[in-house]
Amino acid sequence: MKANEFPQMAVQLGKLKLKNPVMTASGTFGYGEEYAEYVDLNRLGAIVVKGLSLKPRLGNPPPRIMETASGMLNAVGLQNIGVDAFIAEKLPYLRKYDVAVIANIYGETYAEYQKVARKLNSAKGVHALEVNVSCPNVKKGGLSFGSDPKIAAEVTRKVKEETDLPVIVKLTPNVTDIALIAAAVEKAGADAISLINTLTGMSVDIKKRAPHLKNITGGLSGPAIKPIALRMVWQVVKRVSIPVIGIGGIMNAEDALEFLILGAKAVQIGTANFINPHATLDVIDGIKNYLFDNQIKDINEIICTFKS
Amino acid sequence: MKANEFPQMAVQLGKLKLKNPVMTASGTFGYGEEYAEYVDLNRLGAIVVKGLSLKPRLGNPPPRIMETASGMLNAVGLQNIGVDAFIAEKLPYLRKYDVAVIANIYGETYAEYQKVARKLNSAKGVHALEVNVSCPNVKKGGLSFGSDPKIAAEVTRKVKEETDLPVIVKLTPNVTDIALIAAAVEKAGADAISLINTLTGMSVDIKKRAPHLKNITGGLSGPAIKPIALRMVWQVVKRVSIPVIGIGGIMNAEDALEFLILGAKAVQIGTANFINPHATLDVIDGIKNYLFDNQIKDINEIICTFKS
Amino acid sequence: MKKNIYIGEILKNEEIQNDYFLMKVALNNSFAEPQPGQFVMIRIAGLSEPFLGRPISVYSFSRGKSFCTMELLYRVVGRGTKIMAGLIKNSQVEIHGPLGTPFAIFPAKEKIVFIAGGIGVAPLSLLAHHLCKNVCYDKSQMTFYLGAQTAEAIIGLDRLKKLCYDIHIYTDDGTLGGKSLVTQAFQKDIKKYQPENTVIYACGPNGMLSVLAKMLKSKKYNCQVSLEERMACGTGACMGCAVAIRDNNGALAYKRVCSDGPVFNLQEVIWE
Amino acid sequence: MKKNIYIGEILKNEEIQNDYFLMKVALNNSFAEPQPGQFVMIRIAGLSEPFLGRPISVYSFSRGKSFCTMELLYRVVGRGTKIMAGLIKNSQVEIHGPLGTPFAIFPAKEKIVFIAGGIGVAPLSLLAHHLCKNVCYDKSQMTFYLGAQTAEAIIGLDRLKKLCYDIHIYTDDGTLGGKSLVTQAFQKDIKKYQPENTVIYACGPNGMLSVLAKMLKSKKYNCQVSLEERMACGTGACMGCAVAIRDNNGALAYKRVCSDGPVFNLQEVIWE
Ligand SMILES: Cc1cc2nc3c(=O)[nH]c(=O)nc-3n(C[C@H](O)[C@H](O)[C@H](O)COP(=O)(O)OP(=O)(O)OC[C@H]3O[C@@H](n4cnc5c(N)ncnc54)[C@H](O)[C@@H]3O)c2cc1C
Ligand SMILES: Cc1cc2nc3c(=O)[nH]c(=O)nc-3n(C[C@H](O)[C@H](O)[C@H](O)COP(=O)(O)OP(=O)(O)OC[C@H]3O[C@@H](n4cnc5c(N)ncnc54)[C@H](O)[C@@H]3O)c2cc1C
Ligand SMILES: Cc1cc2nc3c(=O)[nH]c(=O)nc-3n(C[C@H](O)[C@H](O)[C@H](O)COP(=O)(O)O)c2cc1C
Ligand SMILES: Cc1cc2nc3c(=O)[nH]c(=O)nc-3n(C[C@H](O)[C@H](O)[C@H](O)COP(=O)(O)O)c2cc1C
Ligand code: FES
Ligand code: FES
Repeated sequence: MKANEFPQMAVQLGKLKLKNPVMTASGTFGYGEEYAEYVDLNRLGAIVVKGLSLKPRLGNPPPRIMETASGMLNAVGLQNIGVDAFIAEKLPYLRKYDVAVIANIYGETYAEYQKVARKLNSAKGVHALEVNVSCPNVKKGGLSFGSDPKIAAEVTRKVKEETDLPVIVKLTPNVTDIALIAAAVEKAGADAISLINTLTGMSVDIKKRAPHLKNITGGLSGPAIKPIALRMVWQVVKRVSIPVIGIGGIMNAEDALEFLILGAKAVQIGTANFINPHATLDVIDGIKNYLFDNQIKDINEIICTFKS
Repeated sequence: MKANEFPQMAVQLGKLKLKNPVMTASGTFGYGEEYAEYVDLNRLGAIVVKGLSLKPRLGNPPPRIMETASGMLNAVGLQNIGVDAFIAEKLPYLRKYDVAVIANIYGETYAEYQKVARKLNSAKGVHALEVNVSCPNVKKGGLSFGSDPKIAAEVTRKVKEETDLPVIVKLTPNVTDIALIAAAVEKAGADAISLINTLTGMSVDIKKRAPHLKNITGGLSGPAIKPIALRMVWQVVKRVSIPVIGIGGIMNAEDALEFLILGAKAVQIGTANFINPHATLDVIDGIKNYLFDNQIKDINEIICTFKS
Repeated sequence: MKKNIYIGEILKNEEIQNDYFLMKVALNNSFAEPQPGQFVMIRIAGLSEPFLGRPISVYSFSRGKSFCTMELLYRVVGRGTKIMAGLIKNSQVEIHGPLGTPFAIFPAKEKIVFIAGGIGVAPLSLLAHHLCKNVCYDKSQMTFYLGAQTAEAIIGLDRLKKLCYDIHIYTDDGTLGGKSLVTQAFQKDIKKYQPENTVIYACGPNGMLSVLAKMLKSKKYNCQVSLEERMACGTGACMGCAVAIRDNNGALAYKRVCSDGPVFNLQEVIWE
Repeated sequence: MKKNIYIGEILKNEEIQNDYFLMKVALNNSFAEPQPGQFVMIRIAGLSEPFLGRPISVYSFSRGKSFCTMELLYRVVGRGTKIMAGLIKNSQVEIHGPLGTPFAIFPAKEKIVFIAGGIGVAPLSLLAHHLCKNVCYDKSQMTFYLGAQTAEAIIGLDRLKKLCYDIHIYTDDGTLGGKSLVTQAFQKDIKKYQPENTVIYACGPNGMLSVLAKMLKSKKYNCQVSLEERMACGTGACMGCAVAIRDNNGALAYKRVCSDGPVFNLQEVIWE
C-alpha cells in the first residue's frame, strides 16, 4: 500500500488540514526533536508540543512520576522553556519539517494566556494553538480553569481575541459534565476541542507512609483511562458541532479507531510514546491496514460511524 | 499470630464497630451466599450487599460487562430482587453469621429511597445502610443524585428521617469537586462516607462499530481507578470529620493500606473478588502481617498517618 | 469454605488446528470432579493481564494417583485467548472451578442427539464420554451432528470417533462432510427421533442455537443448550453474564449464565 | 529515524546472589554500541505489565558475528524487577537504548578512582573495562572502592578482579572486607590522589553520593556520578526524571537524568 494514496488519510479540522488524524499529545513528545531519531516527523498528522507558558517554568521537585496499573501518574508541573525560547530555539527546527505544529499553551491568569497566544500568533511555523485549561486557576483558589464552563469559555474568548490561528481547547476530565463545558467553549468561539487531559490521582508509599510523588497528586494517563476518555468524547461529539480530537490511553491502531468511530476527527498519542517511541507511526500504519482490510477508501468514511 | 489478638484489628465507624476494616463492596459479593463456600463470612469486617431497590429490577440487557486495561466496565443496571425479597429470603441466611450486614440502597426518587430505608430499619440483622447516590435522578434529567451537593444532602436527610441505623453515603467520583459533596452530606447528617463508586466509561467494538455494552456506557472498576480513588479519599478525609471508607481497585493488602494510611477508617473490596474469591481474607491476613512486621499493635495506629 | 482458585501447571498447550489449541493442565487432586457442561475460569498465574478470567468448558478430566489432569479445547478469538495460546509448558495458570450447572441427564431416554457448532464440541465431547462410560449408553444410541464454517474449524473429531458410532459432519463450504448448516442437516433427520425418547444437547454460536430454537419451537423435545456470555466472577455474584429468559409466567427475566447456566432449556431462552 | 525498540532474547537470567540477578540478552547486531554509563529501558515483550520500561545500566556488551550480547546486573526491589527476575531462558524482552549521556573520559589523567555502592558497581564495571581495553589504562592506575551494607550485597567482584588490581571492599557490618562506609574509607586515602591528576567515577545510593559531595565540596576533583530517578520515556521527552541541579548562575534548575544524565558532575547536583 503506498502512502498518501489508497486509503486516503487526510482529515480536515475546520481550517486545519492534516495529512492524517494522528498527532502527538502535549508533554509526551517534547518539542519533536526528542523523537526525530525514532520517527519521521513528516509522517505525523501534527506535532503538539509541550505546554508553553509566558515565562520558563522550573516544574515540580522530583519524584515526578509513578507507575500505576496500566497507567502512570505525572506531576511534571509544566516544566518548559517558555514561549520566547520556544520561538527562538525550537520552532526553527520544527519548520524544517513538513508537519503541522500545534502549540499547547498554558497560563495562570487570563492575561498570561493572552500574551502567550499573541506571541505565537506572529511566530512563523505554528499552525494552531491548543489551550490547556486544566491548570489551576490561581485567582479562583486553585480549581482549574477548565472545571467551570464560564471560566473555560472566557479563556477561549480571550485567546481568540489574540490570534487568527485555529484555537483548539483541551478539556480536563475532572468534571461532572464535560459536555456542558464543551458546549460553552464552542459558543465562545473554539475551533476544535481536544479531550481528555489527565485525571487527577495519587499513590501512597506504604513503607514511608508518604506520597510517591513529591507533589502528592499527579495526572493519570495511559490505557487505564481510555474507557473514561471514550465516554467523554462520545458525550461531547453528541453535543457540539466543531471537530473533536480524542486523547487518552491510545496504545495502538485499534484504540485510535475506537475514538474515530465514535466521532473524533483526529486522535493524539501520549503515554504510548514512552513505551514505544514508534507508536505514532504504528498507529498510522495500523489504521491504514484496517481501512485496507475493510476496503474503505477514505478515513473520513469511518469517522462517526458508531451505531449506538 | 492468633486472630483477634495481636495485632488488634477492630475499627469503630461512629456507632458501627467492625471486627476489622475489610468489607465487601456492593454488587461484587452478591448477597453473601455466593461466596460462602470460598470465604468464612464470620471473618469479614462487614458484608455490603448488592444494591436494593423498592421493587425488583430486571437490570440491563446483555452484554453487561467488558474487560478494560486493568479494569472492567459493568452495566448490570442494578438488577436485584427488591428490598422485600431481600428481607424475606436473604437476611435470614445472613443472620446465621456473626458479621455486620450493610444494606446498600438505591432509589430513583427521594420517596423510593425513604421507603427502602424504612423497610430495612425494622428488619432484623441489618447493621447499617449504605446509600448509593450514583444512580441517575430520573426527575433531574438523568444526572446522578450524587453529582449535586444539594441533592446528595437532601437524599441523606430524607434517609436519616427514616432510620436509626448508621447511614453511610456512597459517593460517585464523576464530579468536579468530591470534597464539596462530602461536606454537604456530612452536614446533612451522614454518619460515614464511602467512596468511590465506579467512573463512567465505555468501550467500542471496532468490528461492529458498536458499543461492547448494550447499555453503551458502564461503570469502570478495578486497579485502573485506584489512583483516582486514593486522591478522592485524601481530599475528603481532609474535609470531613466523619469516618471515610475507601473503595476502588483494591486487589491486595498493600492497596488497602494505601487507603488506610491516607485516613480511610475501613476499605471495601470489589472487583478483586471476581479474580480471587478469597481476596477479602487475603487482604485481612496481609494487613495483619504488615502490622506484625512493623510491630504495630493496633490497626488504628496506622490509620491517617500519611505524611504529606 | 473449601472452594478456591487452583494453580494448574501446563503439561502441554498445542495448536492442533489453525487457531484451535488443546491445553492440558495438571491440578492438585483436591480439585472437584467436573460434570459435563461445567467450565473453569482461567487466568495466568501472577499476572494481571488478561484481567478477568476466561470461561472455558472442561473438555476432558482424569484423576491420577498424585494429581489430576484436565484438558481445555479453545479457539483464539481475542486478546485473552491469544495470551493463553502463548503459554509454554510448565507455565502456571489459575484455575477457578469447576463452575456452573451441568447438563441434566435422563438415563431412561433411549436416544441422545448432540448438535455442535465449531468449538461447541468441547462440552458435548465430555458429555458423550460421560454418557458412554458412566451412564452406560451404547454407541448406537448416540448421534453427533458436528458443523462448522469450514474443514479447518471441525475440531475434536478424533476423540468423538472413539465415543460415538454415528457422527455426521457438515461444513458451510463443503470442505469436509456434507455441505449444509448443521441445523438443516439435523432437520432432515428429525423424524428419526421421537420427542418422548430423545434428549438433544446443543452447543454452538448463538445464531445456530436460535435457528434450532425456531425449529423445535412447537415440538416437544427435551433440548438442553450450553450458552456463552462474557463473565466477571463466574460464581453468580456480579450479575454480569445475563441471558434473557422467559420465566414461569412468560415474562422476561435475566438469568446468570455462570451459575443458573451455562446449560439452559432451549425453549426458555429468549432469542433476539 | 533508525532508533527503535529492539527485541532481545534471554540467554540466561540467573540469581547470582540473594536478590541480585544477571541477565544475558541476545540482540540484533544493529544495536548501537553502548558507552559506559549508558543504560537501556527494559520491558517484557508483548505484555503491558510492568507498564513502563525499567532503566538498567549496561553491565557488559560484546558484539559477535551474527548477534550481540548484553549483560544486565540488577537487584530485585519492587514489582518490575520481580517480574524481570521470573523470566526464563528464551523469553523475549523489549530493549530500548542505549540511552543517556555516558561518562566523560579524560585519557590524560593518570589516576582513576571508582566508588561504588551496591548495585552501583554495574556501570562502573563496564567503565573500568572500557578504560582498560579501549583507553589503555594500566591496572595500576585504577583503584576501585566497593561498598555495601553486607557481604551479600557485594556484587560483581569476580569481574572487577580481572579489571582492577587495586580493589577495596567495605561493608557496613564488616561481613566482607573492611567494616566501614565506602565513603569514609575513600576519605582516609584521599591524600593519595592529586585533584589535577585524578578522575573519580561514583555510582550508588543517593545517601552515599551526597556524603561524597560534602566531602569533595571544597576540593577540585573531577567527580562524575551516575544518578537514578524513576523514568517514563528515557529519551528526554517527558520531563519525568528530574534532578535538581545548580545552573551556571547558581540557580536551581531541573535536568533530566535520562538524557542530560544519568552522568552528572557531582558538584552541580543539589542534594537535599
Ligand atoms: C460457559 C462457557 C464455556 C466456554 N467454553 C469455551 C471453550 O471450551 N472453548 C473456547 O474456545 N471458548 C469457550 N468459551 C468462550 C470463551 O470464553 C471466549 O472465547 C473467550 O472468553 C474470549 O476471550 P478473548 O479475550 O480471547 O476474547 P475477547 O477479546 O474478550 O473477545 C473476542 C470476541 O469473543 C467474544 N467473547 C468474549 N468473551 C466471551 C464469552 N465469555 N463468551 C462468548 N463470547 C465471548 C467477544 O464478545 C468478542 O466478540 C466459553 C464461554 C462460556 C461462557
Ligand atoms: C540510569 C539508571 C540506571 C540503573 N541501573 C540499574 C542497574 O544496573 N541495576 C539495578 O538493579 N538497578 C538499576 N537502576 C535502578 C532500577 O531502575 C530500579 O531499581 C527499578 O526501576 C525498580 O523497579 P521496580 O518495579 O522493581 O521497583 P518499584 O516497585 O518501581 O520501586 C521500588 C523502589 O525502587 C525505587 N525506584 C523505582 N524506579 C527507580 C529508578 N528508576 N531509579 C531509582 N529508584 C527507583 C522506588 O522509588 C521504590 O523505592 C537504574 C536506574 C537508573 C535511573
Ligand atoms: C508526562 C506528561 C506530561 C504532560 N504534559 C502536558 C502538557 O504540558 N499540556 C497538556 O495539555 N497536556 C499534557 N499532558 C497530557 C497529555 O497530553 C494527554 O492529554 C494525557 O496524557 C492523556 O493521554 P495518554 O493517555 O495518551 O497519555 C501530559 C501528559 C504526560 C503523561
Ligand atoms: C459488577 C458490579 C456491580 C456493582 N453494583 C453496585 C451496586 O449495586 N451498588 C453500589 O453502590 N455499587 C456497586 N458497584 C460499585 C462497587 O461497589 C465499587 O464501588 C466499585 O466497583 C469500585 O471498587 P472496585 O474497584 O474494588 O471494584 C458495583 C461494581 C461492580 C463491578
Ligand atoms: S459472571 Fe458474575 S454472575 Fe455470572
Ligand atoms: S524519563 Fe522522560 S525525560 Fe527522562
